Amino acid sequence: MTRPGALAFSARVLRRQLVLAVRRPVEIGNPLLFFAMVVALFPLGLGPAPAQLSLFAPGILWIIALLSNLLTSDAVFRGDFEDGALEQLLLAPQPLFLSVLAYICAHWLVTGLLLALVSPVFAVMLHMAPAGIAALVLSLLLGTAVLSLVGGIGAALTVGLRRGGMLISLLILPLYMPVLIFGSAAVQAALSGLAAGPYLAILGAMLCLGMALAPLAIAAALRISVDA
Amino acid sequence: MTRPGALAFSARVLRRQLVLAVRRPVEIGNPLLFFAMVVALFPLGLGPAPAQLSLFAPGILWIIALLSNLLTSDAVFRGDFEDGALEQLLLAPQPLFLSVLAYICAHWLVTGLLLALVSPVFAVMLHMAPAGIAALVLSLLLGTAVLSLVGGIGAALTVGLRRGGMLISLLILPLYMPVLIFGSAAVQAALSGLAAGPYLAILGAMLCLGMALAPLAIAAALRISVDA
Amino acid sequence: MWSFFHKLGSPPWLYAISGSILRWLLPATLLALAVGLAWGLLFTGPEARQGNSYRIIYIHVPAAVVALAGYYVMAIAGAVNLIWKMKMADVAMKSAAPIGAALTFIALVTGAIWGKPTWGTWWVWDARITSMLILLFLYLGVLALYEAFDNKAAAGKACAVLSLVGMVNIPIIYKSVDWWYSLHQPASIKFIGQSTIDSSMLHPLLLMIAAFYALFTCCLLLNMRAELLQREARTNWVKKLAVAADSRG
Amino acid sequence: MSRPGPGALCTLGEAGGPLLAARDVSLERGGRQLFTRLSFEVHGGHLVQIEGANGAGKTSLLRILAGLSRHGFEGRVQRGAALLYLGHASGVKGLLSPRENLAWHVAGEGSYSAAQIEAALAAVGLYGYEDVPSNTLSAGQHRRVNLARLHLSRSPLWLLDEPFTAIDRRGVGELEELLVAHAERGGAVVFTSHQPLRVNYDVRALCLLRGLLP
Amino acid sequence: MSRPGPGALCTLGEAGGPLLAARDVSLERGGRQLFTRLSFEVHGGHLVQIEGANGAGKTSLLRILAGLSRHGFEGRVQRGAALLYLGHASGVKGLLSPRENLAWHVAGEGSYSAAQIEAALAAVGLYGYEDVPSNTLSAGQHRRVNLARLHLSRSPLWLLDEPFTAIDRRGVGELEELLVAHAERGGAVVFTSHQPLRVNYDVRALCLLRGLLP
Amino acid sequence: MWEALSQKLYFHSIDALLAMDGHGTFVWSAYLITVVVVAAILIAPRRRQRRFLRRLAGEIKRARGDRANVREDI
Ligand code: HEM
Ligand SMILES: Nc1ncnc2c1ncn2[C@@H]1O[C@H](COP(=O)(O)OP(=O)(O)OP(=O)(O)O)[C@@H](O)[C@H]1O
Ligand SMILES: Nc1ncnc2c1ncn2[C@@H]1O[C@H](COP(=O)(O)OP(=O)(O)OP(=O)(O)O)[C@@H](O)[C@H]1O
Ligand SMILES: [Mg+2]
Ligand SMILES: [Mg+2]
Repeated sequence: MTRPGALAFSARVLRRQLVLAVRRPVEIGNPLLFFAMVVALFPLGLGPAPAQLSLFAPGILWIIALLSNLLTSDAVFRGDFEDGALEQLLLAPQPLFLSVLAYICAHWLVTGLLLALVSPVFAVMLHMAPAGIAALVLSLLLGTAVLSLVGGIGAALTVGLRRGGMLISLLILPLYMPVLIFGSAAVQAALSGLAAGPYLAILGAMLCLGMALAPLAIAAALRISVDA
Repeated sequence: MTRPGALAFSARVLRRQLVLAVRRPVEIGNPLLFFAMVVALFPLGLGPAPAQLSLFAPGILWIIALLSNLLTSDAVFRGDFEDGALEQLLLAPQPLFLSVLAYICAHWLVTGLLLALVSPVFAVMLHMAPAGIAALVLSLLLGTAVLSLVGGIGAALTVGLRRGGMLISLLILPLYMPVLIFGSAAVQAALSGLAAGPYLAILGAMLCLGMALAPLAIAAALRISVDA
Repeated sequence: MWSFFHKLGSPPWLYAISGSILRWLLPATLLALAVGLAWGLLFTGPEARQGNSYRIIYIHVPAAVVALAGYYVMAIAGAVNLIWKMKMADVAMKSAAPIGAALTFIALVTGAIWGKPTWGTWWVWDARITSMLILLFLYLGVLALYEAFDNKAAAGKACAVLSLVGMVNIPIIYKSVDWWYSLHQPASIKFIGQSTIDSSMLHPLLLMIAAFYALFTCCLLLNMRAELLQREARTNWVKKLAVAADSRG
Repeated sequence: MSRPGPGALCTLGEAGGPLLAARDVSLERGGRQLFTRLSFEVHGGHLVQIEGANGAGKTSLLRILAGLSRHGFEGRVQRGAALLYLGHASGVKGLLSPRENLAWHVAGEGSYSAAQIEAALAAVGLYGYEDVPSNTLSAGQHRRVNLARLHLSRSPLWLLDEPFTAIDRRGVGELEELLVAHAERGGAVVFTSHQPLRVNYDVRALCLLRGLLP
Repeated sequence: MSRPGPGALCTLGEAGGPLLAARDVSLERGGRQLFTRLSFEVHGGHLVQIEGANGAGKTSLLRILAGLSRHGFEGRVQRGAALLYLGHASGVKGLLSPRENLAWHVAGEGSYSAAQIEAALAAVGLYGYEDVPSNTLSAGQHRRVNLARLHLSRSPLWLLDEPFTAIDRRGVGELEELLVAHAERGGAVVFTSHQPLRVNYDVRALCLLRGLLP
Repeated sequence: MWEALSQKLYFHSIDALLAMDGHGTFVWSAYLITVVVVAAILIAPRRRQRRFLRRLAGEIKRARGDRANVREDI
């Protein structure tokens, strides 16, 4: 009997992470509810004039998506670190950066993907013009994947720290900013009748770069964290 | 030799929590840096024009203070739950609601208080008019204390759940909303030349109510969480 | 060549050589700073539009330039640490971070102070200013991450990974912020154009930039020396040094 | 092992009454009846070892006795004295030193001098480790920080869940002596352990039979 | 205990070479020299017990041998075969059932049938608990989910950190037999424990002397 | 030489230098903050080094002293 190949192993990791997520539906619902609630906070805090809100809707939606990604990133590896599963992953013969990619992928599936899919509802709540909705969904789809990759780096770096708590936000928020800029710019462009394509292309390019580099950084960071 | 009284014991709890916070200065700096970074996110998402930013400044600052409180609330009891210290606290002969108040107090000192004190800097960065700054600081001082109390209830309820992470936001965000409304209203009032006093008074009343009721709720919630 | 690298890895040698470098570099730096400051403050005329407030340029621009360069120094030291496992690179990286953060802070604060008389506001969300703010966050992130680890060998490696990731991102951040700014074009605030700077103002500015580079080097070496001693506390050469320093008083 | 703490135990209940009494305690968990109508009394001088296979319900019983589980079981538990419970989780903070941890652990019970704290740590073999952060301690040392409480405790009733876990051979011997000494002074200990105690004392066994299926 | 897994061990190194070799391994932690210039080889058929007081450095050594600690020590470690490491933390997910946990734990090593998984769980006494969420298991049962891996493992080299913790008396006996059986099949086990093994086999002891100060 | 230099001086009185045509507060506070921060990053490592060496010397002395005491005891 031979060892499972790297891809088969990653697929198993992915499946396990998804099963774990589905076991606690709260986990899946939470980012969405957070999204919904913060969307509700904005009219409360800023004053509910529809004109202003719709003007800022793309930015607000993107900022919330970013925060909700930030909040969940922290937990990507924490559970596995605490119960020793991470040690086992490091010792497995399969290459670490591939299995790590499966973790990120699972994270994106249960946060970014879902968020992107429900975002039109919230866009409507903030009176965003329908013209921007396609761009919003697409930019969120691409952008949250980049966010998950970058967030994974932060999570891997801080997973060994007791009470790393908010440190992760300090580490990765600066890296999130380009995504925010192009993401909200794409929606703005679509709203003002311009082509969102170039911005989406840039997000796609970031995603490719992230896919190539982030798993390596995450794998290195995990080895360091487990060693510490 | 007699047992230490309830107040002396609470003072010890408070001291210990502060020592723990000071041992990791990162912990104290983090909410502030988070504040600073999210302040920077808004211009990136909404656009850098000073006029628009200053319009939204009170709301934005209050929303960020709220989020930063929300993010740290989760950890108030978690460490103690995981390492068994909470069980010991429950078994201690001193009344639980007093010791619990010390936890909340420590949390407020290292998040809310510091946040309120540095908030003028961020107000200037968002081009808020100087007229609102006093109201901002005062409303944050009062409001974050209420937020810490309410956040403590959520933390106590979810501490027993593995990866309760975002559940807490779900539980307590609705309770945060009145604070947000009155807090940002106080600043808005001061900015438009009206008296901020009534709003601050309402915040103060909320604080009194919270001080009286929240510790009881937290104590009960902790007993339930440890039992489960 | 190889023997040089080998020596670089030897703490006593590095301690000695950095000592002899500092012996002339430190006075030279202080002198250059003094001359540059005097030149800029006393011997140049006011700028046509901004009057005397432009004199802040002699600290603002050097600090900003060196702060940015400092990040690359830090990240490259981190890469060397990760790839060749050189302990000295770790020391260098750890020592560069606080200096870079301090210089970024200077650039931000002097910029903000300069903005008040020139633009009438302490802060604008200009592309360059915003990316400088992000640079400060990157520095603070490295510092905080280092502090958060108990195991300092692991801390060094983790910070190396972080600063490398940051280095890949700095151009992206800069470009994106630039783009964002030109996209919105909120106000007609612009830096004074590079071309308008008069050569009588340019020369002291160049001197100050050189002086800040030297200052960065001095601080880096000083930090590295202190760090080296602490890491080598159990070796004989450090013990001898301690005894000698003690007997000197 | 010398006892750094002072002698007298503080009793709360009426003199002569049991320190702990369980009446008809039954527990069902996950569809399995773990124990049914358990009744017993623990008096001063008793050393009670709860035995049983993995999953028999030892930890569950101990938590009921301590008052940490207050719902989900049947029967009544009466506590006649102040108690000290040490569970699987130790409550030792990684960021605090053993000295600070211990000082904090006993803060609820009374005020102890720095010398007493130090002596208790030395008594569990942590001399020289008083001021390192606790998260750099080994598994056994971590556990010992916790056990140092026993040297200072004035509670007559100790409830200990697997106190010998991770402790080395010599430490186990010392701990056994400590338990016996406590019982001899009129205290009582209820503990779980998979190993029999090797002491000259009448250890009462409380056997929980169910547990792992054969 | 019957072995549900199939027989052959998969060896990676050259036949006849040591499964594990440490050369001049020294470690200093927290200003204390834990061990100095430790050199040893582990061959097939060896059963090596690392002994030492609390804080002697057993866990640290095992993590170095496993390759989890890669910095901060001196010397070299050569691994000649696939290894299985079980540390203090078990990697058992509370939300998954023992069956799912085990299936996932062995996923990196090979593909096992459902019947093999089930047999391994039964072999560690978890029959009837295969499908409950693992966070409702008792301490010993939790640990047993982990030990079930040993029944399926094809790695010749096992590194086990205190495998007997929280296991009841009968379980300890079965586990001891399992270790011996593994050694007899040509595998090797390096483990830490505070109790001596009660088996008929030549157990080599590796004593780490420092540790708690006297 | 001094004369040549002083002729090139832009400000001709201390007051003028301090006031800088109304921009004095800004310029001087910027310079002051810079000087403070630069001084801090120059001094901090030296202080750290000096403290560390003193502590180490103390430890060495104590270790020697202890050994001397032991010899006396015997
Ligand atoms: C907080 C506010 C400010 C920050 C963070 C900031 C940051 C920077 C940075 C990063 C540079 C780049 C140096 C390089 O090219 O590598 C720079 C250059 C410069 N800054 Fe600022 N600055 C600020 C405010 C100001 C103000 C208010 C002025 C003047 C009105 C100003 C004038 C200049 C000039 C003249 C240069 C050099 C010429 C150039 O490259 O364009 N800055 N600043
Ligand atoms: N991160 C760390 N930093 C500094 N010292 C450490 C660290 N981790 C462990 N130590 C020290 O190393 C020593 C050995 O620890 P280790 O966990 O290897 O001991 P052990 O032999 O496994 O003990 P036990 O029987 O208690 O499990 C201890 O004295 C401990 O204080
Ligand atoms: N939260 C829970 N929900 C359902 N069943 C539970 C729960 N907690 C424990 N159990 C079950 O109760 C039984 C007893 O658990 P307990 O922890 O008391 O055992 P124990 O005797 O301490 O075993 P060990 O020797 O392994 O520590 C176990 O079979 C376990 O599966
Ligand atoms: Mg148990
Ligand atoms: Mg150990």
